[in-house]
Amino acid sequence: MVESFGFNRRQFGGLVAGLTASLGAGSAWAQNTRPFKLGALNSITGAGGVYGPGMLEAIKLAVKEVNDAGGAAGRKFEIFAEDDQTRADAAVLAAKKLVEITKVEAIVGIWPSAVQLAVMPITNAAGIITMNTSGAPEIDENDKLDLVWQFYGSNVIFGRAFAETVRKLGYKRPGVMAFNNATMLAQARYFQKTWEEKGDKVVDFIPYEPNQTSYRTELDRLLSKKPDIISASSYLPDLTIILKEWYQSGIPCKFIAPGWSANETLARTLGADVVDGILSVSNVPATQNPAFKHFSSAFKAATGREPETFAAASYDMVICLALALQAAGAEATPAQIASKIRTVAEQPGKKVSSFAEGRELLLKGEKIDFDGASAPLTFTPEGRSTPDFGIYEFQKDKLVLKEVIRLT
Amino acid sequence: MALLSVHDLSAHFGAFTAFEHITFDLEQGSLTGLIGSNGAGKSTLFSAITGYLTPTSGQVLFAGTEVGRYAIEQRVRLGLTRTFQVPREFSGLTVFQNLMAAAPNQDGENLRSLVFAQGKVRQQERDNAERARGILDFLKLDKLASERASSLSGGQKKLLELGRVLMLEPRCIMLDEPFAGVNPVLIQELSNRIKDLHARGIALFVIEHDLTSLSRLVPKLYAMDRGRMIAEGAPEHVLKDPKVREAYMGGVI
Amino acid sequence: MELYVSAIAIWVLIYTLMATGLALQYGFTGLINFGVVGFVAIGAYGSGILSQHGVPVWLSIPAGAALAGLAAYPLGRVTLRLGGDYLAIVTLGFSETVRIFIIKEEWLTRGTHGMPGLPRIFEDWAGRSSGDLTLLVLLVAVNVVIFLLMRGLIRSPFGRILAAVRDNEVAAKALGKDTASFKTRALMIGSALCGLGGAFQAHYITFIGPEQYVPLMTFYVWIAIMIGGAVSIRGIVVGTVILIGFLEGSRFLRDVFGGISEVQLASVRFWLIGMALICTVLYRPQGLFGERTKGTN
Amino acid sequence: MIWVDLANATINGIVIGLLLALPALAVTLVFGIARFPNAATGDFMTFGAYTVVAAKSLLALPLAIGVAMACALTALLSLFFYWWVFRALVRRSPVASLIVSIGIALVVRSTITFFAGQSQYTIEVPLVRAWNFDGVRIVPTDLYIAGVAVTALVLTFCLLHLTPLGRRMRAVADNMELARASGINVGRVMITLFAIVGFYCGLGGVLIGIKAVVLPELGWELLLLLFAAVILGGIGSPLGAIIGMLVFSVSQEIASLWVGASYKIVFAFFLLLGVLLLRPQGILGKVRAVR
Repeated sequence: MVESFGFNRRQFGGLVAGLTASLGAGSAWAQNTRPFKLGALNSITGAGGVYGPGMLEAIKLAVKEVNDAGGAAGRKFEIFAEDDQTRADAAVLAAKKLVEITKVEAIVGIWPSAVQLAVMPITNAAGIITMNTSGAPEIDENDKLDLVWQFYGSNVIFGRAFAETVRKLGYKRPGVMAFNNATMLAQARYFQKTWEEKGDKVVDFIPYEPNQTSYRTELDRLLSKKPDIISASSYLPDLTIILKEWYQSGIPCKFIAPGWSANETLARTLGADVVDGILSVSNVPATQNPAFKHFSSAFKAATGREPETFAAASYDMVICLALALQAAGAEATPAQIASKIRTVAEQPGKKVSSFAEGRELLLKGEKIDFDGASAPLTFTPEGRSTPDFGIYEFQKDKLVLKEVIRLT
Repeated sequence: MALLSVHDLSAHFGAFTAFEHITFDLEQGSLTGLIGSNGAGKSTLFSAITGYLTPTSGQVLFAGTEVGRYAIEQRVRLGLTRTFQVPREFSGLTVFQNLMAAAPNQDGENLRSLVFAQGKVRQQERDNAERARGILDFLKLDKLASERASSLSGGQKKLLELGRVLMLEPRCIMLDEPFAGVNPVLIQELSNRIKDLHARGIALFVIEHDLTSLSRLVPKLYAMDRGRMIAEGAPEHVLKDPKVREAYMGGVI
Repeated sequence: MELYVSAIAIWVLIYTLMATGLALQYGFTGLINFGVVGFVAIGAYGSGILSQHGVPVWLSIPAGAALAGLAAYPLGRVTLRLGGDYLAIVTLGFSETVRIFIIKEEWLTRGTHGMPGLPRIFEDWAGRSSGDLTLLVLLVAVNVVIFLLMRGLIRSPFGRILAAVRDNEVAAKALGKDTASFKTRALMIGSALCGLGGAFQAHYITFIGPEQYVPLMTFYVWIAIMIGGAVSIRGIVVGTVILIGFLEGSRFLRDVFGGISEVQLASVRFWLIGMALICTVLYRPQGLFGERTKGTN
Repeated sequence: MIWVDLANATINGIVIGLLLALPALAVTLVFGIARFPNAATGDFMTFGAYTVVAAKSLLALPLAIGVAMACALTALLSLFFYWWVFRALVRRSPVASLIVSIGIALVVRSTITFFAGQSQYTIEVPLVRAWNFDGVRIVPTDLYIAGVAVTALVLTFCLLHLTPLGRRMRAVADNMELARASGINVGRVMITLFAIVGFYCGLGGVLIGIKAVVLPELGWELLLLLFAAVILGGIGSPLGAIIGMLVFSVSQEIASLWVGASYKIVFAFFLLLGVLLLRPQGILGKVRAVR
């Protein structure tokens, strides 16, 4: 019953589409009203619940922007959101629903590596694009069809960025604390690896369990080895507690933490006294880029908060996808769209920072290079964007950019 | 030699003394009663003898074996069984199944035999079913065989519990207030069954508050007060004992 | 569409295995196992790790189940002579311990990276889409076999003692039954079934990671047997169907509810699960199909 | 240096232990008197912590009033669930109450996330540096937290041992039927019980929120630890719960100086197994006789 109703509705939709097409036939902007179905598979609940909602919000903003500009290659974007609960098993069913029932052509906003790895067999079989902010190197290895795109540095690159920064700033005795999950541990390990490549040693390496009331003993254990800087591969809640306890301990030491935890929220929570001098590493063009400025003000207007890096990356996913669709044409298959992603995001081409701008130029037949809100978006052969890293320092409770490093 | 021999048994819980220095013997095939006011320690004594709680000191010998360190089920296998003050039927099973569950040494309780010795298991089931029906007839519960145990009356549940114990072919049954909450007709019935069992040579030890029924039933009585044995002997003798009268009913009887 | 429906059916059949295991433990024996997910994880990882080391799937899956059953043995020996509440807490702790073990022992489990690329069942010769259907048929067959075995077990003298233990453990002891041994065996068989479900799930998803095995899964299985009534096969199946139907159906709630955000929708879903637990126990303790035995004493 | 580490770990363990003794007390009282492990304890704590956050951010109330409000509202919440659910289950098997308490936990937590979302909140108190005695550090905030916890614990003991109400509660814990028979209004005892339990959960949740951060899983994550400590101390024994909690948290902190910190929960679990093997009734628990 439901099936036949859906069929009728689709037929009706087709009729409307046909009518609209014939009405607008004279125009050069022949509208293709077949919407582009976009799956948003976010970690709304579970461990990723801190970032997932922001990522979904960013996707909505990007889709609105695309649709306001008239859609990509005439096709409006339609969002179908699912919660993966930050779990591979839940994600598999969610992805099946998106692929089999909704018949989406791309899934964006995947956060944990586990989910990306688990849905990959499904999306690859259906030949659709996935875009994530996952860091596991296995994704690169398994993406044989070039349909998976990473909008975030892999853990390898992130860990190296930390180590290079610490070395550049002249620290000698780094200690490592890491939230015990795949992303954070890998990042911390690559920090250690990069650091120890030159014969230096880290004073200690301490993984910690999530959801503790206190990390004081772990912290004390590290502080007793007298590190001059602690590399904290952490998320916001645990970093908050760790810094609180470190500050109360009164032991002098520097901290370096990823941008998604050492951010404005942290400063607001802990106050200028605590965060002053703490280093934060994140994608550099984020705040400098027009795309970011434009996105962050829209995000703030919608949510009242500063966007997280993951949210910016999610925004970029949609814009990239839309531009690639624009370039590939309305009838392009997902694989054809995917093949255009590099074309619209990388040099050579005219720099653009919004969908409308890029669409305009593409229609004129020009080449474009979209610089996103999260990164300038240059992809490795495996389809991973390699961002530059910005080293920020809290001066009082304001983040100030100190340096930009580029890793190749 | 006595079937059950309790020697200087005491049980303390912190500052509280449940009973102390209890010494007595039960002969093979004897029928004995135990009386005492509430809190005199009778049920606790039963529990200590049958293994439900560990006494502080003293010995329990059953059929010549020191059973003080034995688990409940090991004592049961020797033939030392009990019933409860409040009947503990298997409410989800039928009356018949209640008895079947009680059958000892069933191969069907063993997963390996269930798979590899099905014939043997089936044969045992038939034999046990026959015995169970015999016991139900004996207790006049045969008409209720396929009723849920939870639907029985209090007195019927006491009979059922007795029936389950009989499936074990025990040498000694300790009955904890078999007449409590049972209507007079059924009390008579129960008394007759107990006498029948006595006639079969099973030793019976009965805690009971219904002194009239009890003294009609048993040839020998023990009396406890505040954790101590205060009298023993023939019922008419024990009931006239001033210490018992004093302790038991504040001297009313 | 067929693939999604068959995916859901496979999900139901996998959860039915777990629910059957828990029903044996709780409905038929009265054991409160709050560590279902721990046994599921052992089954999944046991089979996953073996299959990564070249053991064929048809062998690794039962091996995973057997491992889960064996893991229940020490737990049973330690806690089953104590009250039921202890088992609940100890099994809850056990499942968390399993998860942390998986996270920590990377040499074996790859830790938080999870294990991607587990072999799918039948994929080699049936291909992906028909592989799903073949798996569906296999799972139906496995469920039927398990159902028949369980029925035989419940009606056997062994099953009778389990019921006796459930109804009144002290009385079962008074009949000379080594109740701890019966409970341990029921715990082991039930846990092996949970492990079997976990192993099938692992090779169906092809990815296992520690974050999948959190206590919420345990309560999903509990809800399935509470709703359906823990003492009948029909109840177990219907309970599982309702559970999965609800979990998946709530994905479609989105199309109904316009005004609330995704976070709120997820909250609504958990809220309904909680309410389902409260209300079934409170107003329909025997489940939708169960008989009025357990929980009404 | 080792003794400095040891001292710091011990201090930290004691502070956390005292703080968690409040919910542990709530668990053991319910376990001892109402006879079931209350799995909603953790989420009552979460509720308390969020109440303070709401009081501060929405109503701009000072912290002290917020804390009082949190305790009172959590007590009301606990009473509500007693009145609606647990009251009806008094005569049923403890399993029913246990399962229902998990349902309550889910309902409370999802109600919180419905309104407050998944992101973290903090209860801001001014951060002060620790007093440093040759490397042994004591944080003044921790002292306040420990002080509040100890005061609440002392009050409980006065209530339990010095008042007629406390005597009635202990009587019900001993033997509910006997207590009922001797004229004690069990319903009233239960109402007091659940009010106290809610109060403690609320207070405990707030203190944890102050010490750490406020997240939806704040209380639920602690549940296993609470249960383990209560069993270690002996079910139903208030003093046992406190000792159990202290033993747990101090030994955990000390253990994590050597073994990987990740094995904290595993450590708790094996300690629990060990206790159950050697002394099933716990440190201060009583043997329950069979009737």
